[in-house]
Amino acid sequence: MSSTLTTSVDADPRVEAAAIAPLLRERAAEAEALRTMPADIAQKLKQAGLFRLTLPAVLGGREAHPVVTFETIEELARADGSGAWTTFIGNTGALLAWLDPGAARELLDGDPDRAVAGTLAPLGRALPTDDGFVVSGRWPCASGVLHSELVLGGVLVMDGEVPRMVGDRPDWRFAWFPRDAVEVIDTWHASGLRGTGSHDIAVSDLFVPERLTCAPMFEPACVDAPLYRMSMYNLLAPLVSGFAAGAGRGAIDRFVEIAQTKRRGPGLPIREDEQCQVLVAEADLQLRAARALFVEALGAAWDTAAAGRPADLHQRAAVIGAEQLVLRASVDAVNTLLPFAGASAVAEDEPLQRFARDLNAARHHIAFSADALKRVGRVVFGSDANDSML
Amino acid sequence: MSSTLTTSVDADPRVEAAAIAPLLRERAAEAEALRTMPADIAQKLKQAGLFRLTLPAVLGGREAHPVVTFETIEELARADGSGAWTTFIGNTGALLAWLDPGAARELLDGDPDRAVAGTLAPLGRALPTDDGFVVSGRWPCASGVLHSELVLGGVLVMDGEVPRMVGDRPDWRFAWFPRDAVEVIDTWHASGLRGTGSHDIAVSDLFVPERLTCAPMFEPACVDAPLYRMSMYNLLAPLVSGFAAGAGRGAIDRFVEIAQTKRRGPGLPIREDEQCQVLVAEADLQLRAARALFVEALGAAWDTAAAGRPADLHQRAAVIGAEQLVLRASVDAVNTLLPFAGASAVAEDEPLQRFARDLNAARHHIAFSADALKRVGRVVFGSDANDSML
Amino acid sequence: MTDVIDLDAVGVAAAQQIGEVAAAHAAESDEARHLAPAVVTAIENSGFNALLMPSAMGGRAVSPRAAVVAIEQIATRDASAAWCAGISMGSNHLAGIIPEHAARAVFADVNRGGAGPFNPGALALPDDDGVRVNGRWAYASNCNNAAVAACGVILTENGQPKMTENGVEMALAFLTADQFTIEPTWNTAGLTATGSHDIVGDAVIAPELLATLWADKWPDDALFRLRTFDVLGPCLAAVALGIGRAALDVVAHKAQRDAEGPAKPGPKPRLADNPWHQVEFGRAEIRLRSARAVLLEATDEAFAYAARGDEPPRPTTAVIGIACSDSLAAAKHAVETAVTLIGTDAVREGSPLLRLRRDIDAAGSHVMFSPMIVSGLSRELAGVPTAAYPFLPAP
Amino acid sequence: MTDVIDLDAVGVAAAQQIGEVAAAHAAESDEARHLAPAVVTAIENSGFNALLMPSAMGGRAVSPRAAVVAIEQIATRDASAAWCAGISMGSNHLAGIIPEHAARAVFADVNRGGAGPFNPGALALPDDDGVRVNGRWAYASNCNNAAVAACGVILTENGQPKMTENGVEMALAFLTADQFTIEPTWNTAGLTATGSHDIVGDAVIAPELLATLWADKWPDDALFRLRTFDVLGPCLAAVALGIGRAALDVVAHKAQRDAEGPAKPGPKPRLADNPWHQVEFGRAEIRLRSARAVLLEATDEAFAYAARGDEPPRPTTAVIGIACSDSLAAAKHAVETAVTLIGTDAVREGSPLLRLRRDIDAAGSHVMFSPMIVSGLSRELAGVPTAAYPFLPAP
Repeated sequence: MSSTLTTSVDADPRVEAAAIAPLLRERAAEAEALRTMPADIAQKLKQAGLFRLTLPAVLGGREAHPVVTFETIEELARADGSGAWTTFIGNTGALLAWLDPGAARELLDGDPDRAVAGTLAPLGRALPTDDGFVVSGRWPCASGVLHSELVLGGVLVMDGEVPRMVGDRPDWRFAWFPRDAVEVIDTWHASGLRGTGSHDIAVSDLFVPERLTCAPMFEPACVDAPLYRMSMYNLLAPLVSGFAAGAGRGAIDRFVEIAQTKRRGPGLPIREDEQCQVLVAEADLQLRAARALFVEALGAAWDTAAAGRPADLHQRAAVIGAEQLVLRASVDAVNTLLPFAGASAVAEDEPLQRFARDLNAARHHIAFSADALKRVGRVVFGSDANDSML
Repeated sequence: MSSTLTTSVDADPRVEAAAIAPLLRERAAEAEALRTMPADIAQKLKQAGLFRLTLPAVLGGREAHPVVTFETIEELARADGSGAWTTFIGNTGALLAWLDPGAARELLDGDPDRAVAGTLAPLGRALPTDDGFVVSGRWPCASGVLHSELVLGGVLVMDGEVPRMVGDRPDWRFAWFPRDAVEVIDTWHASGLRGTGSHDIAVSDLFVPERLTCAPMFEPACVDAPLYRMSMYNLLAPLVSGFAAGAGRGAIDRFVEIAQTKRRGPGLPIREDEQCQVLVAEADLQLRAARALFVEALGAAWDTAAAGRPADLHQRAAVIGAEQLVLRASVDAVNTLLPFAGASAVAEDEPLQRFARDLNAARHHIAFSADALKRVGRVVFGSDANDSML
Repeated sequence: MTDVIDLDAVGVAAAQQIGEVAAAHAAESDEARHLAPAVVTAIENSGFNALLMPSAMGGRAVSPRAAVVAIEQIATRDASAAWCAGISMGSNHLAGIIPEHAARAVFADVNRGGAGPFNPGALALPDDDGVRVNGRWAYASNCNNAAVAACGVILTENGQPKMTENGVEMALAFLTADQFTIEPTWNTAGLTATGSHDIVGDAVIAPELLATLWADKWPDDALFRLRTFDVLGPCLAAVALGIGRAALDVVAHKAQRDAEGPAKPGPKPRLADNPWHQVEFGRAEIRLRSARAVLLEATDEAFAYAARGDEPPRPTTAVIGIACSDSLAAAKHAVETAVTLIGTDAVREGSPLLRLRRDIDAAGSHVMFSPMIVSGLSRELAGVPTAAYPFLPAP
Repeated sequence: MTDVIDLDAVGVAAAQQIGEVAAAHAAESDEARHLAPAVVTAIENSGFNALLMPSAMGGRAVSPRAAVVAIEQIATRDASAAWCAGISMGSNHLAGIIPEHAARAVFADVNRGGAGPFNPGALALPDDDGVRVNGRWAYASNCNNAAVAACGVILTENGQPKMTENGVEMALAFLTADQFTIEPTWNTAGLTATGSHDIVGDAVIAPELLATLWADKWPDDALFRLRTFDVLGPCLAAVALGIGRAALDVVAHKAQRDAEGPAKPGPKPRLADNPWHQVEFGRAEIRLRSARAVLLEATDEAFAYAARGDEPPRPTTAVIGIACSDSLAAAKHAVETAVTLIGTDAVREGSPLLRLRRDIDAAGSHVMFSPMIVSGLSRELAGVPTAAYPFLPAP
């Protein structure tokens, strides 16, 4: 991947990620003990500009080519899943492109490096009032909220006791909150992605002006740039997939390392076992293939956006489908290889074990589900119905 | 894929393949009844120069970029597996690059469009004599031999009753025969690839001058060009994989066609069935991903060759591994989808059924085997032993 | 003659004998595209056709396990013969869903076989003399040897198809051999000799010769407290299990033969020297054996309920249904694994594996094995009652 | 007390009771990293520890099926308790491989449990007073509650490891609780309360307290004509099966609860409204049930040979071994499927599925479930006799 893909004048973020990665690896156990990213690491990521990969350039963001974003998160995830996950979530600032730039600048308050946290699922209620909404709600899984400086939450705009409708869909939008308006409830005790600080967050009767809300699933962005002409799910795909591809690669690399010396029972060392050779080849190839497709599909979607054309349904489906493949390949790789590593790999602090926990936890993120494949399948079958979840 | 990849001044062979493909599709049943490619179609392929895709330019060949070769065979295979297979075998003339060009010209006798047939496995015996060998042997699966104009067979050079050794390996080489020196035994009655005319061939006490033998697994090519700096298995990979990728794509396309109207039992039409949607998405994505990796790996191996560097073991392994993935993805796709097509798909003449038969038959070609994955796995585990089968 | 099936072992011996005859006449059967007379006679003489019939009619009303084991055994030698035996036993079982006197009339000789083309091929129209059915039924396996055919029809109201919330209402009409003719349409590559042709008929039948799959059954035997496809499903799944068994036996025999000789140099070692091939073989074995074990376990469980006077719980039937589908998948996996392990020789015309592969593919196209019915059965198994044709009626 | 296991159903009731106690004390056990005293007492009082012991010693010498069913049942409530019960029953079974008088001395109380850290942790060195073993054994599950530990050792010649063509020659040395001390090294995330710590010991034991897995067994009971891992393997595979069962039950219960309420709008429908999720559930169910069915079938088959006086055929043991490995894989698949179908709630701390997932991963790391032993067992199953430790000795 040539560095000309970086569209900002910044240094290549992949290089910066590579510089920080060893720190994530070394301190993964500490992050797990803290159940969140250590504050000094979050600060380093911020200073390196790694929370504004996808922020619009007009807001001071890097507005990086999506493949660059993908490879940046991937680089971090090869070192540590939780650290990469937290960084990806911190980049949700991409969605500020759906606010009027003036409103977005108000939220950033001169600091484009602010990490964002929040949950998109419409678990909050927004009661319309003059020029805005009164919002209450509680959201789980707000990764990185402890070091975040800006928060968003999915809400349903209410019409009394029932959701207000826009045509035949509910008025589902995202409301942006200043960090200090948000209560954090210490709830994150998970097996995988343990170091992501994905606590619950809540707001109560908070006034949010309408200009600080947006609905990227349904509406075009306010910032007119190729990155934001991609569908919201395609825009976020490189972040999620970068985590998956990197963690999967990290797991395979670690397994290869273990296989150099590890024996099981009285038999051959793992690396000489033919079954292991076949399975490691499959794992390696499947992940490479999924990654190759993802990069290809993302490139095609980007090219369409860069040419100023509206996102194409087949291209959107290809990105989402490839995202699924990347995660499956990574999860399958670690789940297939782990049993060959034997009892020593059960230790909590073994990186292979940690990758396994992180990947299996991530699998349940909304982005990865058979529902996504159904949507892709409908497109393969020739459906041309616009699908806001693609 | 841009047409600049075509390194000869010929028209793009993919375009020519697309022009011939409908004919292959329409006459697939006829080819199966004949158990070989109809002679007039073989003649059309010859006239279109589709038997000299991989022949060295110095011998009048197209010496096409391997991705172009891949996509050409793929285009044919989307229409008909047997036709594409026969065309790929006809291109074994690539191995003439391992003969002295003078000797190769002698065999071609002014006609670079000659289709080649033959079997590489060392099933013949070559007794050394002055300036050459006396060869006898019988080989199965000589696809396309009936319209071929040049034949090769794998032989072991004998030292009395035991194979002659070169260092610690037997002297396995390929001997080239004029077509009229070869006896064809009508043995091809197969379920899949039925239309490939893969009869047995035999020669008896035939003198073959040493200059008309070669050992591409072990020796560098005589023609110094990028294509022939790739390993023999990498050089042949685009031909085999083009068949697999095209037949798999043809099967998915045909299934999507069937799904538009077909119902099973009292339930929904297939295209509305959620299980089918998930499975068709998986099939489609897995094949796309495998294909993307194959093209990527082939490109990397080509770039090394084009830069004049010797083939890299990791790159060679990646091409062979990706080749495996392509076939598996195609076989899995057709085997997964076929049961949804119901009883009507059992008919011999249903294209989905034919793709299934062809792909499942091809799976047993030597190129596709778990042994290949073991070799790839050893490289993943860090082995740097040169492996002549990669 | 009626004793041969008292014990599994003896039933297996009878099945082996049928398998011998079928294998010896396979070419003749394939050529005719239906079973050779000698094979039909062997099946009829074995008493198998009466195995699942009401004891009050002279049937044996045994547990479906005995039928599964016998059919599977035949299928290891000749899948077409096994398929016809399974269709015969299963359709003869339907004697239980029509009134006793009607059953006695239609199924006069319990040693004759039957056919059961269930896909609706006609409307059932009331007529002065009974019910008129005039239509064509596809895939009427074993029609050449059938005394009776249970033909799918659509019930009517005022001449129009009768609708329920699950679609049109279907039933079975029992036609005797004199009431239909055979149109030789069966030309597939697999299960060549099952004679699964179209049949056509135009007959007026007595109203009691029309019944639904879910009709109450009159016989006293435990067997008739099972749901219909608790019986019919395993009878056809058994064919798949036998095909899979035969395929893996080809591999094992070759492995044993090769192991007696020297190691093979070169890129294709013997199974005995190839750990990955061993793993593939072992996985295929355990998959096939597992599918068989759970099918038999669930069938036995259902029969145990029936034996103590109860209809089996719906989830048990759901397991049977999914296990049928899984048996097919496991057998397909066994065949494909065998083909992979044997290599090019396996796909040559005349190879036993090639025949097994064609047979399993043809069997898999039967609607009962459609992966599309698995979702409904699974929903039931999760504890949410669900209509899942043909295994379960609406709750 | 000794009657409770005469019938599967009663054994299951006893196992349910143990499960209750174990679940109620799970926090205490987890905290201690070994079973709480109440759980140990419940297991000892159930008589399960004597289930697989020689009848001549007051054991019950039942078919392994009874043990599998009981252990599986416990595992649906608490996998650590089930694992300890399995280790106890299995290591007590080893009383059959040392001479009767020695067995009576060491296994004095048949209701006490045992431990069996098989990985060789010491050399067995001849000594004036017997055999000296001085070493450390890892993963000594249930050591906190064990009267006896069967510890892996390496036999010696002239002070050096004795070599055979399959590597060093291994044996088991029986140490009583007073001969070893526990070093609390067990700190994994799953099977937290199994106390699978290191033990260290330096003891001189009588020569007859050293025996190989393949030693002839002295008891008359049919059970002792089985190969050792025909018994021990299924006892541990049962834990996996119970974990898988519990995981799928979580899904079914949620599906049933959800089905009583309204449909859920949005992208995450209820299982009852989601055909793909139904299929995933059904596949996981059939896979788990199949693995269990074939494990029990093969175990029963082996026991049937033993009951008529024969050692089971080697291929039967090969099936048991592969079925153990497949049970683990099927259970893992069940857990992962359950987690997928339940969604984010499943991976929160405190979720039962999270515990089940940690337990299945820890169980899977046991060498008996290593996928690496499948190739040898498969080779045997193909009819080529093969040493496949720990299931089969060299032919």
